[in-house]
Amino acid sequence: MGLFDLFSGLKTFAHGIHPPYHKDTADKPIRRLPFPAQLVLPLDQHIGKPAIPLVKKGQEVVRGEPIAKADGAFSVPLHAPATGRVRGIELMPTPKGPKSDAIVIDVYDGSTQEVLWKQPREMSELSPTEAIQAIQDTGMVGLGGAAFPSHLKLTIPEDKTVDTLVINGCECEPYLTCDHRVMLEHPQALMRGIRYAMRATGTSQAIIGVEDNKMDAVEILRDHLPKGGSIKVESVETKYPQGSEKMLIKSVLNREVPAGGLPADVGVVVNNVGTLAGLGRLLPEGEGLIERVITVAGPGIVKPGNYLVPLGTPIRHILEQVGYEGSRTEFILGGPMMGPAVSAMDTPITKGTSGLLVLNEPSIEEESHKIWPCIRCARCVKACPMHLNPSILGQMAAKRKYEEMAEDYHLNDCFECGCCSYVCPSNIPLVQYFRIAKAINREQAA
Amino acid sequence: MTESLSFIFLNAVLANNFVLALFLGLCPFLGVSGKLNTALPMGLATMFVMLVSSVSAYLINIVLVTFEIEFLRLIAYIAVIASAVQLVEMALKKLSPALFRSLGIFLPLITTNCAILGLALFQTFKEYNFTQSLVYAIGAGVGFILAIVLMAGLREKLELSTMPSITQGAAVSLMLGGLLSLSFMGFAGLGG
Amino acid sequence: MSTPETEVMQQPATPAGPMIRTLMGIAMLSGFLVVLTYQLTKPIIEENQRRAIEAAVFQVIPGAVARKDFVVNETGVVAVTAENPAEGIPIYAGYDQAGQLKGIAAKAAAQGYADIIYLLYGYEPECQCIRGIKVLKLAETPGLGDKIITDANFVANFDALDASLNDAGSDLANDIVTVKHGTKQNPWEIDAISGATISAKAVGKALNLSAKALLPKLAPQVEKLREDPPRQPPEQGEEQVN
Amino acid sequence: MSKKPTIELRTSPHAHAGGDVVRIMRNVVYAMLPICAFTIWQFGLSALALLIVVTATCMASERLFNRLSSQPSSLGDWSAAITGILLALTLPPGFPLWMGAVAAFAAVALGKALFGGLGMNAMNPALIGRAFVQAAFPVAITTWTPAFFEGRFTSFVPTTLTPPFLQPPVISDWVTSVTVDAFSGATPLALQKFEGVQMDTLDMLLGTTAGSAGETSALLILICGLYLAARRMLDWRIPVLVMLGAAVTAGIFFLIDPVKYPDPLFVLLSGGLMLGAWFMASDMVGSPVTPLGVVIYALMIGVLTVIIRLFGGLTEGVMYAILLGNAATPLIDQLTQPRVFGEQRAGK
Amino acid sequence: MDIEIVLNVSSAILFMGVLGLLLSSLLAFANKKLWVFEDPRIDEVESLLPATNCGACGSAGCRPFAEALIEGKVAPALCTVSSADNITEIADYLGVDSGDVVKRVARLACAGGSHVARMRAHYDGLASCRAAAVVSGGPKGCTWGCLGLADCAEVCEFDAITMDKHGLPVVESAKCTACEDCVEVCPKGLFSIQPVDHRLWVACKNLEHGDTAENDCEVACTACERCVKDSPEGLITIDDNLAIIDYSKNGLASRVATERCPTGAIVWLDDDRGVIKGTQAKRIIRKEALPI
Amino acid sequence: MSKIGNDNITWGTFSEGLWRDNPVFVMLLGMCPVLAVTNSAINALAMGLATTFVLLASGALISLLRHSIPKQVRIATYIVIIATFVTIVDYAIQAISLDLYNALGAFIQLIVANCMILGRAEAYASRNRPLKSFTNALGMGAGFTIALLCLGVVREVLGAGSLFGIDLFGPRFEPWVVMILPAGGFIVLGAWLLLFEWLKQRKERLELEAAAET
Ligand SMILES: Cc1cc2nc3c(=O)[nH]c(=O)nc-3n(C[C@H](O)[C@H](O)[C@H](O)COP(=O)(O)O)c2cc1C
Ligand SMILES: Cc1cc2nc3c(=O)[nH]c(=O)nc-3n(C[C@H](O)[C@H](O)[C@H](O)COP(=O)(O)O)c2cc1C
Ligand SMILES: Cc1cc2nc3c(=O)[nH]c(=O)nc-3n(C[C@H](O)[C@H](O)[C@H](O)COP(=O)(O)O)c2cc1C
Ligand SMILES: Cc1cc2nc3c(=O)[nH]c(=O)nc-3n(C[C@H](O)[C@H](O)[C@H](O)CO)c2cc1C
Ligand code: SF4
Ligand code: SF4
Ligand code: SF4
Ligand code: SF4
Ligand code: FES
Repeated sequence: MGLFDLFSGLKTFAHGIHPPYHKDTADKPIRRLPFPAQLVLPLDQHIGKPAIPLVKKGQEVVRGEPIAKADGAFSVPLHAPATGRVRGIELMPTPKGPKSDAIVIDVYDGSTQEVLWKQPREMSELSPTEAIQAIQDTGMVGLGGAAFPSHLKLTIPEDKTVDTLVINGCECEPYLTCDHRVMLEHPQALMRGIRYAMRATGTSQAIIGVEDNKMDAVEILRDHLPKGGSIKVESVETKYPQGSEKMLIKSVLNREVPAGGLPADVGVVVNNVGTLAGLGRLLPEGEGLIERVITVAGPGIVKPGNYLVPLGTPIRHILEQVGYEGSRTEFILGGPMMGPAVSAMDTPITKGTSGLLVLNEPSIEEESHKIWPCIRCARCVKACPMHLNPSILGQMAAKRKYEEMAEDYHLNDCFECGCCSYVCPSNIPLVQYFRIAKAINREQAA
Repeated sequence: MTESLSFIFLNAVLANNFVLALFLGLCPFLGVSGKLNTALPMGLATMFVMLVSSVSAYLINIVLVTFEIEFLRLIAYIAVIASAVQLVEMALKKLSPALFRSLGIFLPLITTNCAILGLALFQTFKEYNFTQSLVYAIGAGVGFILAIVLMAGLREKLELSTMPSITQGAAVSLMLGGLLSLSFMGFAGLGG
Repeated sequence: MSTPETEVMQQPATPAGPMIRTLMGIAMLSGFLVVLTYQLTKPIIEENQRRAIEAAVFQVIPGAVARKDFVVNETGVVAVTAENPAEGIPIYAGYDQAGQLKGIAAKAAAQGYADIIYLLYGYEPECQCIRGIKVLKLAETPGLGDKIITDANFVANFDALDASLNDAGSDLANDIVTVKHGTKQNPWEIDAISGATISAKAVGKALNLSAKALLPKLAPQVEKLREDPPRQPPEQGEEQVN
Repeated sequence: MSKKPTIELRTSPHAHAGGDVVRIMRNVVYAMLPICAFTIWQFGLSALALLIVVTATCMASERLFNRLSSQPSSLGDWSAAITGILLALTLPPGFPLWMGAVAAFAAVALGKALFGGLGMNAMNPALIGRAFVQAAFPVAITTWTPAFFEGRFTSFVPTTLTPPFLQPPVISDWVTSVTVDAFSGATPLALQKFEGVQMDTLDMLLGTTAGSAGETSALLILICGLYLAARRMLDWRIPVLVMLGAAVTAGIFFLIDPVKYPDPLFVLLSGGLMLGAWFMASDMVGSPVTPLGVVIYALMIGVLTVIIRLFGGLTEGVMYAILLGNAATPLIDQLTQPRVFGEQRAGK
Repeated sequence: MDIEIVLNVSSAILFMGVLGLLLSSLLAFANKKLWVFEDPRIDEVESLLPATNCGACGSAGCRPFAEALIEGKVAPALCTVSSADNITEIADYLGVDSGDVVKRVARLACAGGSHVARMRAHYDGLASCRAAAVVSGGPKGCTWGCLGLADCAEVCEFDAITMDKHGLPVVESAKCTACEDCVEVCPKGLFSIQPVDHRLWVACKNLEHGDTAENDCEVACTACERCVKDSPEGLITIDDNLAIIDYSKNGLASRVATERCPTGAIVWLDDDRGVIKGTQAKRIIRKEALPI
Repeated sequence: MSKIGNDNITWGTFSEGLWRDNPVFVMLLGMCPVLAVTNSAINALAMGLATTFVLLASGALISLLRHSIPKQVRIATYIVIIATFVTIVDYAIQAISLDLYNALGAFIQLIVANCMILGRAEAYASRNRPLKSFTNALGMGAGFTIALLCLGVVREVLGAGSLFGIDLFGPRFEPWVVMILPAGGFIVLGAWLLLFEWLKQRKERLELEAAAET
């Protein structure tokens, strides 16, 4: 237990930052938006191998029907989020940048858009392997942002033993409230999902970590806890990046995931509340993941809120529905700390998208963009939750000393949380430097 | 004047630092201070050679004085020191080729480094006895290491800075040497 | 463009014989050259050194034109000659044209600002005072510490710096001390140089140490110095003053 | 939607803590203004002129070097102004203006421009400037004037207006003529070191002693420094640990021989220790970034200061101690890399 | 002669003799015991190499390359940085064949300068292609195209790359040493190292076709297949909406293939006349950048 | 390679050391005496001449003996030869003027250890005919002396207000003591190098511009 815990009494980790949270949409219940005319479904919405299309141009699909199958174990299938006709498989913009192959569906205007394709089953009868297969069939990936296939995460490698399931309800990114709403509105689904996951991983205890700015969610979850105490709810300090799995494990279990290691190395599996709530709902129904809750917020949004949208909805459609303003705008998929900006309004919402943030002129102008030299103020050093030295890393990156960065200064332990850039008074784009450095190192190694 | 051992040591390390106050051993100081991981071995090697030369000089001086041929001192010193160092060099090449490689051409430089000969001559001028000479050599060595390591640290830092094109290279090393020397002036008179 | 002599390089080819022969030969040649130079320059250098010492001695003992070397030790004052080197504190006695003892010069040293300052000072038995100093070696800051040589006010301290013995003759009556510039009140005080107090203090300390060690022993023996003035005062004229 | 907006592309994070280099630097300047005002009140016109000339020369040199390296002007970041003001504050109030200009030029040229400007320098520019003139003009820089002398608002100290390249006049007579009580022309430190006289603590707190322009009132410096620390413009650990290092070292010697060595409080309040600790050692550019490194660096400065003061040839050691600390910073940084999260602890 | 001098002289010579004897025997002994063989030619060859340690030769640096040369493992011409004269000199010194000295240079597969290629967003950040590329692929409409932020020009140690007024890198063939640094740094993978005699060149990487491609960039390859039809069988194929040249059939290449290209995406590189577009290529007279 | 095998003595053989390969400004060799004894112009000159003498004499001798010195003892041999000539200079200076001797301190003896001399012996004298290496040594010596003078003059003028001991500015001049101190030595040499680099870059820029115009 760190010294810090003794003082605050709250569970937390060392370093990190306290950005303004702007969680204004926390009291906005989840709403549906009208369906768009067209859905764009990139085949690589998840980490791993892209899915293989099962549909042809012109083919009709119904809501919920699988339209692409998993390419082996390291992949997940894709389901049609709406009833309509396949327009084709085309190159479309994605949040990642380069255009890539996507199934484009023209949505039928008149359809009721009911889920017409499902294979309900009794979960308690499934063997663990069957359960894992069932999870893969849902197409579920981590909804916390990484979009890592859930069935893989819940498959524990043979050489590891896992004793605890940690459920990540921190939602430490400013603005975002979708996880918060899911905890408030679907506690039963969540509990169900947790039980499935515990069964799949063979763990005996589960801890839901929730930041202490969401005490209402903590209350509700406590009310729904099953008897026996196998599942616990822990409130942790509101601090960015509390939601990062390494930090959360440190906070609730005081275990440190080794550098370069996985949570499983310390006997833990971490899942996002949205992911498990989704599994809790989808698995017994035998449905696929076709929609998700996103927070639409930011100073440029007229009607901010939490919306349930079909996957593949272009952000243009959402923005037209909720209204946005500004002549120079920044569109961010996810939270302001880690979310990527998008360069085209045709970019679709994918499985990993947890929010759509719109910043317009005033919030853009607030920042001064001039990049000064590093004045070695050490603020970044004091902010980095991984205890790296972003100051020297940044200076080395500017000189393209990428290999030395990795060898001597643990570049690869940086998980790009952005704390360093956030605090840097010199406005040095540290995270961006580190991304480049890592990318180049990866290429060199390949 | 008999000087206490601690005075001899501190004086050689700080106040009369061989590099920064006496201007001895500048070539390796400027040449091998670019990287910490070569500067430190270089410093250690120099200190070692200083010890070797201090002992050899002390012994050979006894011979010179006995035969009253002090006028041969310079030749005798340098020849003995050079041979001793060459021996060390050969041994190093044999025993640790890696270390030998990293010091590259600078090993021969140590042989004929002014600091080494200067040490031998100064200890004779100051009429140090054997222990005093040894302490003096260690002090001079430590002072050299201190200077070269500080310099290397600074130069590594500068490597990350955006210097104007004309100051890149030797000029900035010299200026840094000057600034270090300015800083070491604070030690002047230490112990006096 | 030479073709590489690969075969030659494969082995440490040089046998020990030529190595030893060359190095020995060169070493002997060097020895010869050096000894030759040494012998050639020796008289000149010695003459230079004698002049330098003499110049210094005559400078600190006003009026002296001849000198004689002594040492002070347990047995008293002993004259030194080439044939008779004696151990002890070396002093130089200075005599005027008439062979009258004008004073005694002795060495003193103390740690200054940068390094040890070496001095020669002239003591005059008549007034029991120091009549002049000459810095033999210093490493003080040029322009600052070397004011102990150049500063006229400071040099004036040694026109007649009191160094009288106490009644018992066992010690100085008053320690020679350096005082802050502008506060000299007693004849045994040295007025420091502002900005170079440390160097100035070193001079005071050196004089005090040396005088304390030397004068009590020397005083009873002064007569002995007068006994045998040097026969022919050397020719005068080309004194070198720094 | 009427008009398609221009999409801005920016990298994450899209939020920023706010506050930038300029704001930090500007606040440092604000924090020094009371000290400047006090020194002007204490020493009058000469101090004012010195502040203006030194600061102006610093800024002019900065601009000149910008030009030479065809960079945009960097005056806007205020760091040249800080260098200038701090440098002026470390000089004796009657320091000849031309020498002040030399110091300022040396500070910017040798201390900063050479290495590429803001943030790139290895050692504290203001102190480089001072160390340069300390070595170049050792007499002038140890010529002190009394505080609150008569007529300070109407006339200059005679040395102030020395024409360029000439020696300043000797002012001991002038000093006696303007002071009522016998001013010895010595700083508290010099008095202690050379005469064994210890100055009254209150005088040193309030600044009624001789000394460099900005170092005389320990109390005021403390307050201004605390302001910056409270606004997180400087790392409070550095000044506190510098003072701790100095006090402990001084305390040890004081316990060994209270007659020969000054007491720790005196050591803390005299000379430039306060100014150095709060405004110069704390310059982040020259100090380590690692948490442990900061501790080592600050303690080292404190200890070295006292060692140089007690045993060196000079009366004051803060400047050299800080410069040495700066010089050691890259090494300290390398040796004290923090344990990265998840890295195995030794022995575990 | 003075006896003292004789004594002095003889003792000096004797002493030096003894000293010389002692030292040289010591060294001779050490020489036997401690000698390590190192081929002196390594130094000589290394001194003939350019000491840029660029690694273009495939060795870790100039010295390892020199060692490999001595061992005969590699041909001198692999050092692409050395001038032809230098290489011949090394080859002569080692008495080997210098190897194949075909000049190779870096070529850029994009012609979308700011006057012809559209930006879809305004990028505000670190002025580096790598940096822009990680932000949603960069601001350029064509996500395959050159971002124009000059990473390649910056990494080229030989100053072979300059940026033209439309923000496109231009390689000065004479200076290019084929070190591949630009190839590695470009986030869009637009550079490749090509022998200079590969004159038929597709200056585009856009995988869209037809209007979609042309919308983003006026000089994009629209996959219209005219070049394929106009050239000998198999020299040019269309793959993924892009013309691909099979350089194993380079001998068949001629300017004809470029003649009817409507956008001018396929070009002929001439030593004297530079880049030659086909006669039917769209004329580009705009100088200023396209609006976002 | 090519310059080693070649036996012709050209202007370049001599001038190399003056400028292109100036031992001080370009090769940064023999730094210790360069910085240590250049606090006055006269010291700089004396040191320069002394070094030149040693360079010439040892260069010539080594070049003469170059074929008969086995590789393994060459360093030892060179050093002994160099030390011999240094001792000779040492005594000569003592005989000429004790004051000068004192001013130069131990640095006359330290010429032995001047890296430049051994470096030249290794790199040039041992591979070239006596006359050629003599010519080259003359150039090197001249280059060295000039460099020393460059420093000595600046340092003496600023640091003492005099040149070759002649007072330049009158008694009211305030000397810049730092120039005579070690720090000043570093800084002045650094400044010279900066100046040369600036000139070089300016020349290159002008050439580039000229080339661009044509
Ligand atoms: C800096 C950072 C912040 C994160 N914040 C959150 C968060 O607030 N909520 C969350 O669920 N996951 C967050 N994550 C992702 C978690 O580390 C982890 O991947 C996720 O909780 C795993 O659950 P999932 O696979 O169900 O998405 C964050 C990751 C990083 C690197
Ligand atoms: C993560 C997640 C969990 C959900 N859990 C439930 C659930 O437990 N019960 C339920 O009726 N709907 C659940 N839903 C589906 C939507 O909440 C449901 O479609 C929504 O309440 C529609 O409102 P309506 O029934 O008024 O149209 C879930 C959706 C998501 C994304
Ligand atoms: C570069 C430099 C050189 C100095 N050289 C000397 C010196 O040679 N002799 C000396 O006594 N003090 C020297 N000092 C020390 C100061 O001048 C010291 O403050 C002064 O001696 C104290 O005396 P004061 O009280 O008369 O000013 C030097 C100081 C510096 C910075
Ligand atoms: C707390 C603080 C202290 C500073 N102290 C100094 C100082 O002592 N000397 C100086 O030249 N600049 C100082 N600066 C300004 C700035 O950091 C300095 O000009 C840089 O060293 C130039 O690169 C300070 C700035 C801050 C924020
Ligand atoms: S982005 Fe990387 S370096 Fe920066 S604070 Fe986060 S983990 Fe540390
Ligand atoms: S926060 Fe920015 S300015 Fe401060 S040390 Fe880190 S990189 Fe440098
Ligand atoms: S070719 Fe690549 S690296 Fe060069 S400017 Fe274009 S995108 Fe950047
Ligand atoms: S970086 Fe590219 S253009 Fe420059 S030399 Fe290397 S291959 Fe040629
Ligand atoms: S001259 Fe090279 S080390 Fe001294």
